[in-house]
Amino acid sequence: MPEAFSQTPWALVLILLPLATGMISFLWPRLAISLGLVTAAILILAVVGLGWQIHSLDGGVYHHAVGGWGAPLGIDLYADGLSLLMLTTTALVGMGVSIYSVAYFEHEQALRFWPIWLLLLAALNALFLSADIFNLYVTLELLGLAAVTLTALAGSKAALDGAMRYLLATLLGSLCYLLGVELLYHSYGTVDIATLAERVAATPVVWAALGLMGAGLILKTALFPLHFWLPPAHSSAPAPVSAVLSALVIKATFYILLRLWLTLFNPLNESVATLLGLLGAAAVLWGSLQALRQTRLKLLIAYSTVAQIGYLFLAFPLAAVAALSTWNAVAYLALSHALAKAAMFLSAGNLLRFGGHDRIADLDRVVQRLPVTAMAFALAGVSIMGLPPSGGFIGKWLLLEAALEQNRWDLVLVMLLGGLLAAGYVFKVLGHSFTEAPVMHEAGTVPKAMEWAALLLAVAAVVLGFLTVPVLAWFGLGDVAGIGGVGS
Amino acid sequence: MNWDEWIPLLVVASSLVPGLIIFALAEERVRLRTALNLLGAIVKLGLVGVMVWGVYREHIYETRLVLLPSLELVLRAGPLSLLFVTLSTALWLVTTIYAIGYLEGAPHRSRFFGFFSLCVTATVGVALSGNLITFLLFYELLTLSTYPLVVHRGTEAARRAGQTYLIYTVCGGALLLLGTVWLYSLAGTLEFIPRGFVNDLGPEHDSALIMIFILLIAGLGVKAALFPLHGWLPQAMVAPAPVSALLHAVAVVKAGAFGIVRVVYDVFGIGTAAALGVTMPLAWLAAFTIIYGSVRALFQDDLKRRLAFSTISQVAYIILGVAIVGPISTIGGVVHLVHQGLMKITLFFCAGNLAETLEIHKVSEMNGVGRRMPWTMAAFTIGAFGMIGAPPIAGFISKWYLGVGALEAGQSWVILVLVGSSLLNAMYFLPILHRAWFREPPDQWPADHQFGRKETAWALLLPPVATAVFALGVGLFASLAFSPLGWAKLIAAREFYQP
Amino acid sequence: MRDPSEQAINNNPAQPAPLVRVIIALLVTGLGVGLAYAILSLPSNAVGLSQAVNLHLEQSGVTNPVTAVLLNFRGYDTLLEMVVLLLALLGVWALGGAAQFHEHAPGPVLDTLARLLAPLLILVAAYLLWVGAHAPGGAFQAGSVLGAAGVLLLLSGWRPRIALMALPLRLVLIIGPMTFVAMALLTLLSEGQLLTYPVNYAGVLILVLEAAATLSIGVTLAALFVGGHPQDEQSR
Amino acid sequence: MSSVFAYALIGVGLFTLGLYALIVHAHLLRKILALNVMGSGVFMTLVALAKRSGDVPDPVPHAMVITGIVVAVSATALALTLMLKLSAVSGRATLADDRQD
Repeated sequence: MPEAFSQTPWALVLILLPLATGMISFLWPRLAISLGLVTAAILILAVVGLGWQIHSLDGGVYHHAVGGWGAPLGIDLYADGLSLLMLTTTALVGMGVSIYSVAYFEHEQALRFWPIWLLLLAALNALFLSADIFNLYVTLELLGLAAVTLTALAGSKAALDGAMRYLLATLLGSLCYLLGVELLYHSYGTVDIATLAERVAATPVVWAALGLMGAGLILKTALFPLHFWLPPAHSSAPAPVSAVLSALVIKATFYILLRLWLTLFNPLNESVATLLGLLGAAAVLWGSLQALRQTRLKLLIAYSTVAQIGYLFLAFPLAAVAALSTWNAVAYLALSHALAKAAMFLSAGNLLRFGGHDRIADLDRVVQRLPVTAMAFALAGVSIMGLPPSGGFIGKWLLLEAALEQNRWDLVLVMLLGGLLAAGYVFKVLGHSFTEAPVMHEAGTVPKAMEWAALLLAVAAVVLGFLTVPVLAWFGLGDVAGIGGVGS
Repeated sequence: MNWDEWIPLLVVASSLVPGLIIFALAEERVRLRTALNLLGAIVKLGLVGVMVWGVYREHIYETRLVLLPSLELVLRAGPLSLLFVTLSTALWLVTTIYAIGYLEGAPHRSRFFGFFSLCVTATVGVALSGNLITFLLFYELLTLSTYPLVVHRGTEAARRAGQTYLIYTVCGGALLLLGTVWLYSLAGTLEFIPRGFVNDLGPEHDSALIMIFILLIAGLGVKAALFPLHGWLPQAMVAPAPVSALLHAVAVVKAGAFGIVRVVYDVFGIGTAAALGVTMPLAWLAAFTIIYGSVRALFQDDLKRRLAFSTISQVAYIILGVAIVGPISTIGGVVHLVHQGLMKITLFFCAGNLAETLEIHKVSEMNGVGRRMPWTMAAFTIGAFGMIGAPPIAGFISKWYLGVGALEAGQSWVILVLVGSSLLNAMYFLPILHRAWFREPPDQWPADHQFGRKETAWALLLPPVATAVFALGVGLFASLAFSPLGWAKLIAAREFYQP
Repeated sequence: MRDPSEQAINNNPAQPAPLVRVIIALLVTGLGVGLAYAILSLPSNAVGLSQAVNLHLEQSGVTNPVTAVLLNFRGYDTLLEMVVLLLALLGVWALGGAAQFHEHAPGPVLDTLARLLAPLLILVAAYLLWVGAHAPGGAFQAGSVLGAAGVLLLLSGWRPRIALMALPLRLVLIIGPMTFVAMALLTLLSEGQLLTYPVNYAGVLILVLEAAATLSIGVTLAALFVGGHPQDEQSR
Repeated sequence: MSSVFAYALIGVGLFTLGLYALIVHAHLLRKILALNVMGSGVFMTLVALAKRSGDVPDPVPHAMVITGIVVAVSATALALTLMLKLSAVSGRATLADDRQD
């Protein structure tokens, strides 16, 4: 059995399985739900397998030349610690969301949801495994269309409007990215990241490419001030979709940005890092303040995402000196934010199903009427606030450490303020969930699966805080920071 | 396997596990819930007893779990930690009994007792922390687990109080976090050791160290209700009486004070702290808080608010004793950690009894209540006299050692503070006692719940009487080896005289 | 204190004020100039990957380099892109169809034209598919012509039978991407690598893939043209 | 050779024109068209520069463009349907103005 286990090309399973099941569940809708759950489960297994293979390989890098041609003529698949981090996040959140969706989507909507959801998973995995910037473009589009469609699935006016903004933003982002890709291709005759990494130099074309790709990806990642499309879209989508959008989809473009940064653009110039850090800081403060202002739960959570994205960008100016602790911090922040934010959106969905509204002010004693959901939201909140014990705390601690090592007091201040504001908006919700609402609503029933899926993810985000050493070893980001991302 | 490595963890788990189970229990499973609570408390007490005996024989109990590649989660039982652990464990048992009686038939008890247990877990964790990050971890856990208790009643007022409580404590937590990370990036370790771990940092770091000290003390001062960070405490009075007892005597305020003791002794080391010149300002701040709290207490008619301000002033004694650099004052401060707890919890229990039985909330309503509830008021009287510092009750011991210590350290001004505060204590406690015993009772109480021939329910009556007897006992038998005083002497000896 | 995004261009139904438009125009022009400069700084001749392609062309199974790249060297891109097309249709259907598709009674001209052109177009599509192996042409060109034929028929009022609407239609829609995935699995099992065709069979396999792709592309395009899900259409 | 760059620059021109239109026009149809214009610009530059490899143009960009076109078609189809649906629900073919609700 271990023999077979180690021989299975898990990386390809990660891509082909959801593709196939997605199409099959479109062909025979009756199979959709069971296929979805099975796929989600196997994906977790596949990630474990891939991780195991990566660790057993020397250099800790997985390669697969599609078509057997190899770069630059063909397309290479590639996986290292960073890819593994994102794949693991996808698998975990994917599992939680799948369980939740079984109960959430009813007949007609379920038929539409499952194929697209499975294809979206395939798109994410393909994206995290690609080592080819044009192939990345295709996966980006795949991801974008799937995400937009799922957003519009709610069918409400707000949802359609949000989806439209999202679509325009994501298409614009992709076009900018594609133009950058073609500039790189035409100056270096390859779209393979590793090959580019050897040839790239600070020429005007590369600068233009950096600008275009950077701008496009930042727009898709919704980094302040290009976040305008995110709150409407993430707040109006169906709960599980909001969870996926905030937890995974925007992380995907961040991953590409990070990957390109580590391999191609990092050597170019420090000032870019400073700029990214600046935007990140602005995002943290602005997003948190906006979240604090909101009266609708889902909008509050969406703005919190805008803020949390900012933390990830604080890493860029810090990585130059304290690479290891910074990238570990990013790993932890990304993973725990994904879990916690997904849990938050799912519990928001439960509250919406329960009270028929998401006005924070009249949550109406959900603490005792919907305890599991309230607990899920609270635990997720702990991680989002970065309070111990939680994954969020570890990430924040590592980032603070990196910032203090190089006396970046400005960033330290931003992180602390961000934490305080986060506490502000999380406890704004929790406080109101203890009190009675002025107007009573009769309560809808929330399926158990929905409540427990949310709690599962939230608990995972908290437990992460105790598993630092194994988790960091599993991702082995030390090497990533060391060898600048691509194992060459 | 070696039990010594597991006992500290078990002590923490002995309240954590019951707490988690209780969350899952249905509201009506009263018996099982009560059994779990008491079982946990008794097991914890037993384990603590074992550790007390061991540590007295210089035995080390230590649990280490890896938290970060370079940082460990350390639970260690030293003399100082045990003093606090013993206090909170014993008082948890008493408070649990009291809460069971107090919340008879009240809604959402599963939630209440669940967080109640988490709260004690956090406190014990704070007490046993072997390094600053472990301390930070449990300190924040304490914040999180007390919040639901403060807002437990779910009224708008409760929500507001909870909000205030959080604004203070979360900000405090942030300062503490900043100080901790900063210290870590300077010293490369956070391990608590007698006489501190920052001594060998060069003088070029002094300014940074002073900043860190301020950050840490500010962060802890919030929970210790040190002026001007005390604002949340009087507001938190909306919480049920057992919670107030918990906040004031067992957990929150104590955790803050204990933290300050830790920082001064085992992070900086009393010598380094004095050399940095940070102890004097701290002493002044403490002294001011003592007077300020007492003065504010004078003008409160609401009984619980008066007690709250009294707490603010009394806890500052602990900090004062630490900040006057000297072994004897240290003894006074440390021992007051226990004495204040015993006396203050007694007073809060009694206040709770008055509210529950006769729905008396104001001092002005207490005329002649001593005749209706003699046992309760007897306990109250002992507590009050203890607070004033009348011998032979516990409070006297603390104040005596503080005074002598101050003289020994050449800080005679402290005497004035002590005398002044004692006078003020008398001024806000004696009128209550006079009303209770010597005024005519009104022909009609605000309300009068009958409990057979008893003045009130057993579960409500026993705890205050017990704690009052304790408060008397630790005063009378202060000279015994295992008395809080004896223990405090042990601590001071290890802090000052060991090579 | 409002989020600037709420005033952001995208949200603003009215056109921005003239001044704003001028500023935007200037910024955009600046961007254009920058890009132009960057492009002009490129060397005036570069081989790119053309040599590499020519080098491996005979192993690719086809002689048309573009087809070779699309179906062999970068076949993986094409696989994913077939899925993109399918996803678009899933999206359109998930939206529950657009405002319904207006019927015009087809005039005699359109009617005859459709009758004449549709078979021709299908023939052309077949030719393009076949010729793609060694000359410009291939699955996408063929697919789009096929799609055009479908559109023409739909315009002239032709409707496939309801029975064909459910499973058969879905089957045709996914046959392209599905064949690709199947091919990927087969090659993985036989060659141990994704989409590595054995040299002797490469030509045939590519033709199979292209045929399937053409069918799916054509039908998908026609279906996209219709908008909503056919069954919704019929039920109206 | 210069004709290559002429075409490439026209592509850039289309890209920027499209960007401008995307920003200033409120009507969704115009926005979608603007995106298509941008796309054409990108594709044009891509193929134009491919001609630099001599008389036989570099086939890889052509393949990329075909892929790109298919993606563009799909995206446009989805966008148009979304627009129709939105205007059917909200009664206008522009994005809602947050300041009103």
